[in-house]
Amino acid sequence: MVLIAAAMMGLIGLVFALFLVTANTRFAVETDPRIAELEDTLPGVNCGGCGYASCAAYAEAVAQNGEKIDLCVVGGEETTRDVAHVMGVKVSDEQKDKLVAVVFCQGDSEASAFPGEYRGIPECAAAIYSQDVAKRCKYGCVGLGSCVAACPFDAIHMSPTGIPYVDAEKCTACGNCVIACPRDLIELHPLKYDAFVYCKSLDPGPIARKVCNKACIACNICVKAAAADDNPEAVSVTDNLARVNTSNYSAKPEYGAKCPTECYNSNRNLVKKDEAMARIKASRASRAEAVET
Amino acid sequence: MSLVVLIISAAIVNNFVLTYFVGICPFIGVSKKIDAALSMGIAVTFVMTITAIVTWIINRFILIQLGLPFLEYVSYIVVIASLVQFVEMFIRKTSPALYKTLGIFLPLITTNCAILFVALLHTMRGYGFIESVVFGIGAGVGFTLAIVIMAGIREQLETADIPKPFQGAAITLIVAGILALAFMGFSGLVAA
Amino acid sequence: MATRSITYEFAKGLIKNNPVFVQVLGMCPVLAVTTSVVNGLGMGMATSFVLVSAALIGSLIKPLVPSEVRIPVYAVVIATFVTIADLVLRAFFPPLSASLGPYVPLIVVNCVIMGRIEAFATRNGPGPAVSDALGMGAGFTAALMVLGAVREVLGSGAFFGIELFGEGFTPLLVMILPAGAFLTLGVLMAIFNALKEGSHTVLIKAESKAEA
Amino acid sequence: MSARAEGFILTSSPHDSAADTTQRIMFSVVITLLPAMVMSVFYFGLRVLGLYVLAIASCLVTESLTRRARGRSPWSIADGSAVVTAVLLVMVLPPEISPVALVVGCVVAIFLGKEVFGGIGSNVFNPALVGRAFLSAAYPVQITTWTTPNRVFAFLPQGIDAQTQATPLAAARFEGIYEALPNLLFGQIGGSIGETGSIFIVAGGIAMLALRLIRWEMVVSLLGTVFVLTGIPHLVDPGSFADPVFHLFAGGLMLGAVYMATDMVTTPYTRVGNVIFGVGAGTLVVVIRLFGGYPEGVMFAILLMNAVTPIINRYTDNRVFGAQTAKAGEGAQ
Amino acid sequence: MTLRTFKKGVHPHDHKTRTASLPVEDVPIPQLLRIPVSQHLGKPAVPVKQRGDEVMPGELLCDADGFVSARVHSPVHGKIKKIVQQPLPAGRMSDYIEIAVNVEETQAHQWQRREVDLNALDRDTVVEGIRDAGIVGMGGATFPTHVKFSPPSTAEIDTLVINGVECEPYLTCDHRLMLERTAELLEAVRILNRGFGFKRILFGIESNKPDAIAAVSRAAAEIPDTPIEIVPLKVKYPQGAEKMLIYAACGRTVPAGKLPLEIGVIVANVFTLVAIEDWFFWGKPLIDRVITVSGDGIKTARNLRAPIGTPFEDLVEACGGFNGDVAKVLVGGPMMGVALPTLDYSLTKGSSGLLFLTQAEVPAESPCIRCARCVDACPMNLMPLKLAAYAKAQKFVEARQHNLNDCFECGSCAYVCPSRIKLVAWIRYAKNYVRVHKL
Amino acid sequence: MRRMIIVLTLVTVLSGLVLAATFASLSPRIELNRERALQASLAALFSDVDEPQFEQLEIEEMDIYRGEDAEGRLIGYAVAVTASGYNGPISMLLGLTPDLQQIEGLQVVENLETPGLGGRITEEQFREQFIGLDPMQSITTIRHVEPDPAANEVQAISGATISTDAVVDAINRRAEKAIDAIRDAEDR
Repeated sequence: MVLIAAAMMGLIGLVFALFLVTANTRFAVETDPRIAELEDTLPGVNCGGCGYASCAAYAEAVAQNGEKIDLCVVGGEETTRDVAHVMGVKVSDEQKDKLVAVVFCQGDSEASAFPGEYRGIPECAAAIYSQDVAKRCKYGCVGLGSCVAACPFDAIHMSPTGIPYVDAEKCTACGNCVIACPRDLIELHPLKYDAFVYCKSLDPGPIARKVCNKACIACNICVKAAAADDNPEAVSVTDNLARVNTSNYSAKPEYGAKCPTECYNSNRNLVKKDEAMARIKASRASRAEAVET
Repeated sequence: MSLVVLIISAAIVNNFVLTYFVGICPFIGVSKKIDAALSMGIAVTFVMTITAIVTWIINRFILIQLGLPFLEYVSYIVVIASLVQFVEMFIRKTSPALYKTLGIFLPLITTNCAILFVALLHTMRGYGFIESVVFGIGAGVGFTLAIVIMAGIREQLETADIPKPFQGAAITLIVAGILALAFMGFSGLVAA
Repeated sequence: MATRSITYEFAKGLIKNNPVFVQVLGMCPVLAVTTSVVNGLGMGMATSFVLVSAALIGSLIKPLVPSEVRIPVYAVVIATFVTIADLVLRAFFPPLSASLGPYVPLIVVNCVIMGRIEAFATRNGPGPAVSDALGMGAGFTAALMVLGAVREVLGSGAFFGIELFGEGFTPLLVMILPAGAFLTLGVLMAIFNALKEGSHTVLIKAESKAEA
Repeated sequence: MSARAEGFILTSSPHDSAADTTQRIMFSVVITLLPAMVMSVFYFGLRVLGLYVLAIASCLVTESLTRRARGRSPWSIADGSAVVTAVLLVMVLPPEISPVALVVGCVVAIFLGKEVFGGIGSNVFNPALVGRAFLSAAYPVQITTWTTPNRVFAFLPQGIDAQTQATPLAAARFEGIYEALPNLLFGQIGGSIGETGSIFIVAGGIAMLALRLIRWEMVVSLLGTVFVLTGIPHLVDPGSFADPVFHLFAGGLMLGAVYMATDMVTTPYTRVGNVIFGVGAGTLVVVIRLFGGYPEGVMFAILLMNAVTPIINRYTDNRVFGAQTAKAGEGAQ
Repeated sequence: MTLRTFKKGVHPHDHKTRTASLPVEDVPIPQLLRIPVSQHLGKPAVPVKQRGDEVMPGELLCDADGFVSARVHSPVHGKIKKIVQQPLPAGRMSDYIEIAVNVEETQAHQWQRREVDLNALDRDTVVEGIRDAGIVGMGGATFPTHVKFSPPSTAEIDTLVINGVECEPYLTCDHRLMLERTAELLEAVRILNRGFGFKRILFGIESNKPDAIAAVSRAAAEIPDTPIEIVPLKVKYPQGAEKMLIYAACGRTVPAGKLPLEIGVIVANVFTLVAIEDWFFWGKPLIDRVITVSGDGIKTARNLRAPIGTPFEDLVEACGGFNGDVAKVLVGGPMMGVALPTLDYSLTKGSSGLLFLTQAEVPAESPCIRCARCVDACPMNLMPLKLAAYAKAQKFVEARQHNLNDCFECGSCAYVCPSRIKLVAWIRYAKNYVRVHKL
Repeated sequence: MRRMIIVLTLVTVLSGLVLAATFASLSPRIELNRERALQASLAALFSDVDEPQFEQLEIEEMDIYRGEDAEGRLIGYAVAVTASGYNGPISMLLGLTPDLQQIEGLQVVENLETPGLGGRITEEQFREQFIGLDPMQSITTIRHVEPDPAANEVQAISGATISTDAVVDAINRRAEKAIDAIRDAEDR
């Protein structure tokens, strides 16, 4: 019986092996070499845990559609590391220049007071697109906190006056708030750099000023200051808006010293953790008061 | 046993997913969209039927003839794996359109325990050839039914405000539990 | 590849990469056989045995196996060990074998096993491979036993077969039915998620949401 | 006079809304249930009143606890949906149900039936039925033990032997004994707390139709399907199959058709979808009643149709106004 | 008699009795007018006058910029002070022409009736006249009327449907017009009939305006050359919507995504007709309009005629000021009107009502309970709850595939929603998103 | 290429060898277990007899066992009966007295009935109702509590009438045939 069993199994194995060999040569398809490599890397159990039908499908998605590399639950972190290796992605533990989210608007409820009381859908994009305007400036922060809701790290909060500020310690620069802001007011910049024009209004000066007293009015004072500092590349005005050059971050905070609307400064809408907690508490207290009265 | 009863039994009363817990992995994994679930269901039904045929033959004419029942698992899994691969290649070669809708689900089926379960169960219950085939079809239909219903529910739940710890597999399992409760209504419909 | 301690390879399977609660793999036996702690233990041990043996063999024969046939080779290896486990159960633990029924052979297609061999065993030496497999097996077994314990206590009013409550207790039969298996695992998984997430962050998130 | 010329509230149109709110709808449902509730207390004694109170309390507590655990304000329990669930759950349980079982049912109904899906509006299955199905699997013996109600309407003909514990459906299915129609209508029978007085359910249903809380399409298609499908075998073999009128009023069908199948959250959006649901549920009821292991199938039928409701909703959108003509017009050109 | 109507729709609170019996009165001529260049759908008109220019009543201020655009005329004697940018009620920014009014001269101005040879009119001259007068749809949509009346050469126009429905709550300006200017109205119908030679002319009026039905019937009997069928309609909102009205009045269905022209129908609001009469017989372009000022927040509700560009403050003053604490100000009716943040706006061609609401609690959205009342209310047979859910989930493509753009924002769905979900806002969000991003 | 074939074949051959060896060494034990389980079930039918011995009668299509006590006296017969239960087959052993006039006992060997409901057919309270009934007469089930059941009536399990009926049905169908077969066999 033992021999029969061994023979049987050997036969089955032989048939299967021959079958695979033929299949391999016969149905070979030209593909991205990385896909094959990835397929080798992936467990090949086709469990579907990654959301793709097979390991091959996932490999294809990673190689060609830039799918995330850490979806293989079976393989766990080992596989993720290998996939990263194949894809040439570095899973570095620390980034040299920590990036944080920077909010490019200072038009809070004091600077850019809105005459009405918005009570529509509490979501920035919806407020804009449903044309129930929530703030005066058509370039500025809507103030309904879609970025706050989008942050998975609890790193962004609304100030009591309706402008989001970022907790630099918690911010991981994941970019969710950047996507969430319908007016593209949030950008990622290195933490160590701190001179920006905190405005994105393209309105001509008089109109910009009318809707917000912290708007850039394209007065060119900062540009002149930069020129005087022999650094003419640092700041420039285009489309009624001054912008610092972020390809080399050479602009200095001093250039904004004489900014008439204080839109050029270095406050960054950024706070440290303690300050953030204090602000949250203050806003809660004021709200509680409002409820009581 | 009447074949109609057998098919109802396998598909509904003793639904593979909801009473035997087989095929849970794809049931959870591929039930996010109705279209995908339906394709998966059809692919599984197809492979199940063929598996039932082939494993019945192997069992009847090789394992029993030669007195080697202990080779059941090894031979079945090898057969299923090669079968799935063969079917995949065959479809890819003959009908690219069909491959697009069904093919991508085929590799997943190898590790679908429902397939192996069909083979084991017909062996264990000593079904005849026709019975085995019908059983395979019924089980496949039952799997399709369960996964499509689940996909419909999950598509709807996509916009629901599910508590975070329950999101994903947990809520899927709870829905499956309630479905299993509902399917209990069919019990006794036919004697298994 | 960074090498980590063998203890680490063992421990991660328990919580961090728990095959049941985190990876949601190998669901059939998890749901089917956990009507009692003993069943869960039995199935967990059987699976662990196959997992460890297959991982060991897998890591040993790795240099010999061409990558094209690795899947069938491992499948055969796993199926072999499963058959052995099944025969042993039948020979020495007949009641357990009876209650696990056709779910023992289904270990063959348990994704956890193939997954660990592929993802870990074939890339590491026998030492880490076995350690990893033991960890995963332990995590799997633990999950099965937790589920089995909940279901046995609620569904039969017993623990390890020992009656816990007096006459007054009417067991919740549903817990040992399929529906109960799904519901219990769903709720346990949610609890696991909540604990893992850390109650702290959950609360903060909820609070800020409630305020908005 | 306030001379304020700015600071007005901005919202999107429309700026007016109909009077009905979720809360109002839910409490209207409870009010239409009152006759049946009162009668059930009348039939089965004050104990039932206690059960209602217990159920409502435990549903509300469960809901507010889960809400609180999620950090939401527990105000939402005021929407009344938990009360509806509680009352309906009591109505589908036998009068001798133990308080422990009832509380378990309430917790399951609210927690597993509703809250884990995200609370009101998100649930896929009717919470009361989830609770009931759970109990019937958890306590199969308790849930199938029936007592006969007090004989309130003594002038009506007596039904089957007062000692009997079987429900009319069980009696019909397993022993071939059919309850008389007046008893079915006025509750002179064994059965769940709320299902025995069909006439009061019918009254509540008419009230709900009048208040537009439910759609007639659902009720008519469900009852119609049961009537037709039980009528055919009855015509063929009146001896073995009960007549369709018996089926309409026996068991939980009326309660299910009026209060469960019409639950807004778990049933299709469109009228066509409602008809599909009704026909499907009716068919399942008949299949389970005539061929299944349970004498009663309403609960399972509705749960099963709840499960396919998302699929029905996906494929039964209304055709946009003018769609048909657009096609015809194109064809003509 | 069974009244005709359309399918579905809602019955909002009516609030019309307060102003229904009040005759139209003229406001005192304002000192200052602010006239937006964009008062219609389509491209804004282009100013042809500059700062400092003197203008006369009826003089062209802005010319239409292209086909889908409308002219703007000066309602007064005066001098252009400046051109400023300000938001329109709908939120968009627009240029406003500010005119310092010469009140005496304006008061002195008299429009002279001119003789019109009806037989000399043909379709082109009629449409040209409408365009010259800057007439737009006065029901609120403000679609340039000449565009609506310019069918592609293939279309056969055989039916005119006159919209005397006025289904928006509160508003009574059309109602008053039908009573007070019945004759002019029917003159305009004769002009149009001369141009188009309609086979049928249907006049839809809701049955809650029996006096208007009577007045129009009486007057119609006097012009046998233009047979008009008066069609009393069941009271239901939004019967005034073009497609609904056409279905209600003549049973025809406008194909989804198409215009009434394609099934040979033209719809004209009663106010539009009066404006046509003004132009052809008096040479007076569209420079003023009647507006219903109502709501609990205003002292005396009135139906007022005011020049286009009249600041809303002046209208409030003409009505005796606020009454109590005004919470919400609406231009248009409560169903489709736009809420204003301030009173800092002025009368445009499309402003049919100015409402001051004191009670404007805005309940938070509660979860959708899928009661599908919105589905049963939507006159376009859409699935509002699905559209809103898609918008919330930002699945705009799916929303579009569910006929998002067939929604005309009548508000029926949000009106009936027991969960107070801002369905229209969500749908408008999706619509605009789809439009802007060309999905 | 050749290596692929060799490796796979080798692995399968090895697997076959290992399994065959394992099976060869364990199968006697497994057989023994099965035999023991059967004997235990049979013995439970005749619980008042010490060390009963059973041998299978040679009857076609039926598993019938003849029981003797330690001294070789006939203690009765056991018939394997399979019922179509609620969730699947119920396999039972029906014990008969030596004279074949009465039912000696009923054992449920395997069942898939709902635990706590149909599963209660394994409980003694249910099973002992059959003791003493006449196997040649049709047994009927009753659903309501009757203090004094008539002859050949058994009380159904509350809420599990399907399982009850299945058991009773199977016994009714099988008993008479089995008794005839036993008589034939004994006569031979």
